[in-house]
Amino acid sequence: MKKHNYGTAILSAFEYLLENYPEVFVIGQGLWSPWYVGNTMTDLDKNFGSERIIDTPVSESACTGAAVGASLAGMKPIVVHPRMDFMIFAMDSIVNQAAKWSHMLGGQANPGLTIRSIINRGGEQGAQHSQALHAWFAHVPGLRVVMPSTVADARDLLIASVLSPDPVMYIDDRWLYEQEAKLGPIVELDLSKQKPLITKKGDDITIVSSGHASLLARNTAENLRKKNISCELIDLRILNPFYCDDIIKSVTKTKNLLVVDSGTTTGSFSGEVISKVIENIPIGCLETNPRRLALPDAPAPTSRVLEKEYYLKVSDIEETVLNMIAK
Amino acid sequence: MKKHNYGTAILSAFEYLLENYPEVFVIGQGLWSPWYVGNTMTDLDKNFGSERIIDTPVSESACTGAAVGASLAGMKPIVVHPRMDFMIFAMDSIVNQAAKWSHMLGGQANPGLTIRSIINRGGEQGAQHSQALHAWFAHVPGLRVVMPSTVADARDLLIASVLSPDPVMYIDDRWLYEQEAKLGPIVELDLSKQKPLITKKGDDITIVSSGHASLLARNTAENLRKKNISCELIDLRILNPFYCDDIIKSVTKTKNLLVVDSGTTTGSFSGEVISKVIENIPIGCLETNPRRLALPDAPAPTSRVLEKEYYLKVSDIEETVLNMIAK
Amino acid sequence: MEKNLKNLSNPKNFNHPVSIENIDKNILIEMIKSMILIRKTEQQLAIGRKTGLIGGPVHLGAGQEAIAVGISQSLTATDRVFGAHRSHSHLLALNPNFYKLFAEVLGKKTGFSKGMGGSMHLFDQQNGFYGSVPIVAGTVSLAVGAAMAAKMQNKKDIGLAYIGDGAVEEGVVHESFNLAKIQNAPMLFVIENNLFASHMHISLRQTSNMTARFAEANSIPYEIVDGNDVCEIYHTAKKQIDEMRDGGGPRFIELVTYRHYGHVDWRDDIDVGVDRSLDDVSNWKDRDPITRLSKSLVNNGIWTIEEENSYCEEIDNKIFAAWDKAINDPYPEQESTLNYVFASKKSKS
Amino acid sequence: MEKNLKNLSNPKNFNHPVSIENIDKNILIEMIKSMILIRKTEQQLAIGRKTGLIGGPVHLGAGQEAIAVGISQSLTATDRVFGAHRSHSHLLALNPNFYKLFAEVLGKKTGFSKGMGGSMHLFDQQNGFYGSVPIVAGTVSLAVGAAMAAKMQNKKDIGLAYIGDGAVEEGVVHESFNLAKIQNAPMLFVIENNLFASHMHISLRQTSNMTARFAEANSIPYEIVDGNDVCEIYHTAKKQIDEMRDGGGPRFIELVTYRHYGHVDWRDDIDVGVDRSLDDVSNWKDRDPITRLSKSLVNNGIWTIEEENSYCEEIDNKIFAAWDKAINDPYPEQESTLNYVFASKKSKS
Ligand SMILES: Cc1ncc(C[n+]2csc(CCOP(=O)(O)OP(=O)(O)O)c2C)c(N)n1
Ligand SMILES: Cc1ncc(C[n+]2csc(CCOP(=O)(O)OP(=O)(O)O)c2C)c(N)n1
Ligand SMILES: [Mg+2]
Ligand SMILES: [Mg+2]
Repeated sequence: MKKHNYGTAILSAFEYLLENYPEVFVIGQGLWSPWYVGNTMTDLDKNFGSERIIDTPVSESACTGAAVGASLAGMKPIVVHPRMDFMIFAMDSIVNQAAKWSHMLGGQANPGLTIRSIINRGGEQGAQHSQALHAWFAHVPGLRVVMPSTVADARDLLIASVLSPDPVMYIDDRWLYEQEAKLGPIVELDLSKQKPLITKKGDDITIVSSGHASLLARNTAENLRKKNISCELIDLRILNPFYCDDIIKSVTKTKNLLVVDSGTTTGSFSGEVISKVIENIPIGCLETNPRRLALPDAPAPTSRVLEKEYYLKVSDIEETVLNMIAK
Repeated sequence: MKKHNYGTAILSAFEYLLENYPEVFVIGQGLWSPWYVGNTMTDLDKNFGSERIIDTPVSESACTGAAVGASLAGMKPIVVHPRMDFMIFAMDSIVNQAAKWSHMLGGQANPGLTIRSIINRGGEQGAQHSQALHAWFAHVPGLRVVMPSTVADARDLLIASVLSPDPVMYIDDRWLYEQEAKLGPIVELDLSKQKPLITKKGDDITIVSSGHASLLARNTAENLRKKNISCELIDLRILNPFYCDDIIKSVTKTKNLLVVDSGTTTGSFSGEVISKVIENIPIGCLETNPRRLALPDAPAPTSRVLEKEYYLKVSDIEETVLNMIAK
Repeated sequence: MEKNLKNLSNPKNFNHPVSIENIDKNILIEMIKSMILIRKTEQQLAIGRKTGLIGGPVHLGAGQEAIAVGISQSLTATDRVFGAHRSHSHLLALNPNFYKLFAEVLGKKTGFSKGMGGSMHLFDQQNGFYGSVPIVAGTVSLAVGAAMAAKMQNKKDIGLAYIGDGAVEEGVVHESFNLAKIQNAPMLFVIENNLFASHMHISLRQTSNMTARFAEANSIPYEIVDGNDVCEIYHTAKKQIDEMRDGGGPRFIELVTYRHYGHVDWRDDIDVGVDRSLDDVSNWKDRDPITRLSKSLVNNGIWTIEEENSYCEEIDNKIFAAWDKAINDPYPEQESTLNYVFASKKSKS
Repeated sequence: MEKNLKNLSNPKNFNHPVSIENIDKNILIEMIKSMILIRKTEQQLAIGRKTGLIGGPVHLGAGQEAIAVGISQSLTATDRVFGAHRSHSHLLALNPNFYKLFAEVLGKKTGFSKGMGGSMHLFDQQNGFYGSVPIVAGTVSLAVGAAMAAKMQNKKDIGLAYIGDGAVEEGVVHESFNLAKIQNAPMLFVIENNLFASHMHISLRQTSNMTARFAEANSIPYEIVDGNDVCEIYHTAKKQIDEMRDGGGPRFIELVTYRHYGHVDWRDDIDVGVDRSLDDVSNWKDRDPITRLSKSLVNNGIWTIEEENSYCEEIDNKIFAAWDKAINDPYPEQESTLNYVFASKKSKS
């Protein structure tokens, strides 16, 4: 068992992949800078060479497309976008190309690249440096969407993503990097078999979440335990394709559902979760209206006083749960 | 009253705007071609000059950005994307710029452009020539998203969009163009006051839909009336910002909800509708599980036999309603 | 740098028989056969589309065959070739299997893309054809990545993208020029400059009709060639590709040409072009790459009109049979729509 | 075309006092005052950031002041100027109100963007500053559109975008060059070539260090100028802008310069640069635009060291007071987050 934080867990996944798979390479902005992506890629360029760790011009679109093309030629590229917001220039390569090539060409062309897209917000950086757009990608058939919330998943799902023959959008959030955990040796997982996980059993309410919202949910559940409320926590992990059966079972049991999401509310993935549950649970089994907590329908403000209110906090979730089910 | 089809209704909106507002201009690919955008822009270049009707290089990104900039300088531009799929190259201008400038700059800069984005599919054109991505834009705070399904809305909401001080994504679907209706004189509407509309009263089930799905829903309701099922139809019209109160009231009354959507299922706007209804209706008031009908989670296939099954038909909706509520 | 194509874009020039000097007789015959085969295949597609048997759009490249044919002579099955919406010739120049193309365009399971792609989405990786798709400029950066991969894999293969003059207006193409050069990737940018993007003449879209100015700006060695002279194309591409295989980095070749059909489907489309006249079309038909090579071959006694006629007849018969077979082939199963979404799904089933 | 900046990018050149010939004395004094004011304002921001009073990132342009100052002399309040992440000087050269800048950077309601933007989102349309935002290259096409609008409105105003050498790598900038030229829009592309995009030297990112090669490719008349010589910038921009107002279409000006601070915040950042040495920084400080103009002014008896010192003291005091005032200003109301999403919402309330 080795002590890791979320950041070093990502780093160790990179190291594992680069050591064991010569067809893995990494391309993106900031890869030769020591500070661009936190501690998640430190010294990779020095250890694996600048031909496999490629820092690039400010050309998100072509660099992403190049990774798609390299994957078609048998490589396993990882494109890094230090902020998801910058990746918006690369949408064609992701949505029109990577996600569709397998289907359009009869399953014969398989762009097995991984796009590591970092949610990087706060610090008064504002609307163009803050977005969490996972809902968009969950709406793109052909793309696997992965959002690790734990230290173990940060490492293991990155490896599984890169080894997957499909295009994967792997989304990490810098607000998760300081979590710590001891990890056992690496086991290669089959990404297509990964599903949402019940990370804590409970009876009173099911809380479904992804990424940083799952960290908030875990902390909330701790607090609520002290108030004798038992939360069942489900960490989505994989948003696309979306496997919902265990969530449905859980809600059928707890009879209460709260979904927490790091995106802005309208059109967020939280709606998908509630909808899919509601379509499938026994009618009349709920005790309360399902609820969701996500960001206001507004771009991220910069001013510290506004920013502080804008993002979700443990206390917001706690309060919502209490309002829903406190007797 | 003048007889129109959906296509000529759009054309008449363009003519009205160009005649009455010197600050209106149109920019996009195909505007000097007689066939690019059906009958919706015929001869505009000849009647209003090629300086106001600007055909462009194949540069979706810069052309959309230019429209944003022109709007900041007091113009009312309409950018035309003959297929929504091509517009994916322009996402930065739409999402990072147009949608956010008002907010980021304290409400002082208002990009009042209209982006006309055409859903243009079928005809074995496949995955890159078929997408209906309205769910993405409904998830972008700061963008108004308009989907006219009727001949009247095609005209009146285009005018309202262009006159709105906000950036508007106006989405029409070529499968709607042949609808006919008689229209009265033009009245300028305030887009910010427009809402989903109950287009047909009914008691047994609420069917919510947008764009082409609303046309299917209207045809379905006709068929079902003959089977003594009374559908209440709600045409969303405006997806962002999303006003749901009338839908909630309707479902509270009919106790059954079906949402029909032209996008692929997972992450589609249908999930948003169900979720928002479920969060807000009296608990236990539903008779059946809400359902949604949308496209399979797959890119659009080309082969005619697959394409035919892929898209929604009236019979699919009819069958679903019957399964839900036939006694 | 001079930034105008001048005579090259004038159809009244360059309509003489082409010079066949320094090309092996067998290669010349291969090339004319390949061009004829492609022309006739597309003529069949035009008919199929006109009669409604083909349900989707076909973007025909008749008049532009010399480009893919001349270049492909120097390609191997492990190169990485990418096309776009007008790519029948790009594929057929690597693999003349028109039966699989017919099947694909008809949406049949036996087609190049198993019936999942139609005319605009073609695949034949075994022969070096990595794929074509209809988003304009959508494959250019992909080809650069495939070229970068070749370098990382220590292979002598090259990446190649066929790029229209319209595609050059997409920003990602400029990013791709820079990326290919800074990476010294073995990437051949092939610009098929047919002077039009759908209805719009290049003079309405760009500030010069010579796209090679962008190669110059990115320090990519380039050549500008009569796109209807298969022999000059052959020589130029061969030299460039040899240099690339030797580690010379990216190259750029601009080929000036014209399409006989309209932008899409079977018509001449004089009706829908802005700045496309019937005169131009007919002058360009005089500059036809097949006729020009044929004349040279006959003049030089390399083959006779009789040989040409008998080859044409042979191809006509084969096309007739292949079309017939394709028409009767099965469509894909309904499950295909879901089964091909993910590779991993497919491998499980 | 020669594609290398040569001496222009070598800090050991061009460090002599600048030539002030043919510039009115008042303009010279305005320009040095403006540069000093900007420099000192940014120094205050550096301190504010270092001490933590500023919560968000600041991208300081110290060393690059001559560019905005030299150009803005020829701008009017109805021109349409767009910036990016490093835009303090772009705004202050049009409106020296550092108090509103401080307030904005501190997130206060009294700031240029009502506290909704911070350092990276600035607005002052009254003085021609249409806006700056931090998506690299995000405003370039917007500026082209504003320029097109000026033409449609029959105004003599121009559009202007400040563009970094890094931003030139974004495809949309190339689309914008073409669009501006084909539309003959009065658009001035101002390339602040400081040789770096964050940690990466231009030689690692592009095939030449001279971005004007893209102006050449798009037939846009261009000039390449020492970016630390405010007088040459003044002359060149004036000439270009006059031509543009006369309907001459787009222009391109590349200014070679260097930033004294690191990419972001207050450090020199020798630690985080790839290819940025302390030596370079110190040589570039010798080529400082303020010192070079100051020396000329003193040498020519246009102003004295004493006058400079007293101006500096005056500005120091004003900055001190403005900072103090801004620090005590109110933050925006909580409702702002929702109220500014739509213009129409705002107008209703
Ligand atoms: C991104 C995108 N924008 C627009 C289109 C519509 N479109 C299809 S082909 C074409 C013209 C392309 O011209 P060119 O690249 O010169 O190729 P050619 O048709 O001449 O072979 C256009 C604009 C598209 N398919 N994709
Ligand atoms: C689309 C996008 N990609 C990447 C970034 C990250 N980024 C911020 S500034 C910068 C460098 C820009 O360099 P340049 O344009 O030369 O401006 P300079 O910082 O030198 O003033 C980068 C890459 C961004 N903000 N936006
Ligand atoms: Mg063309
Ligand atoms: Mg720079």
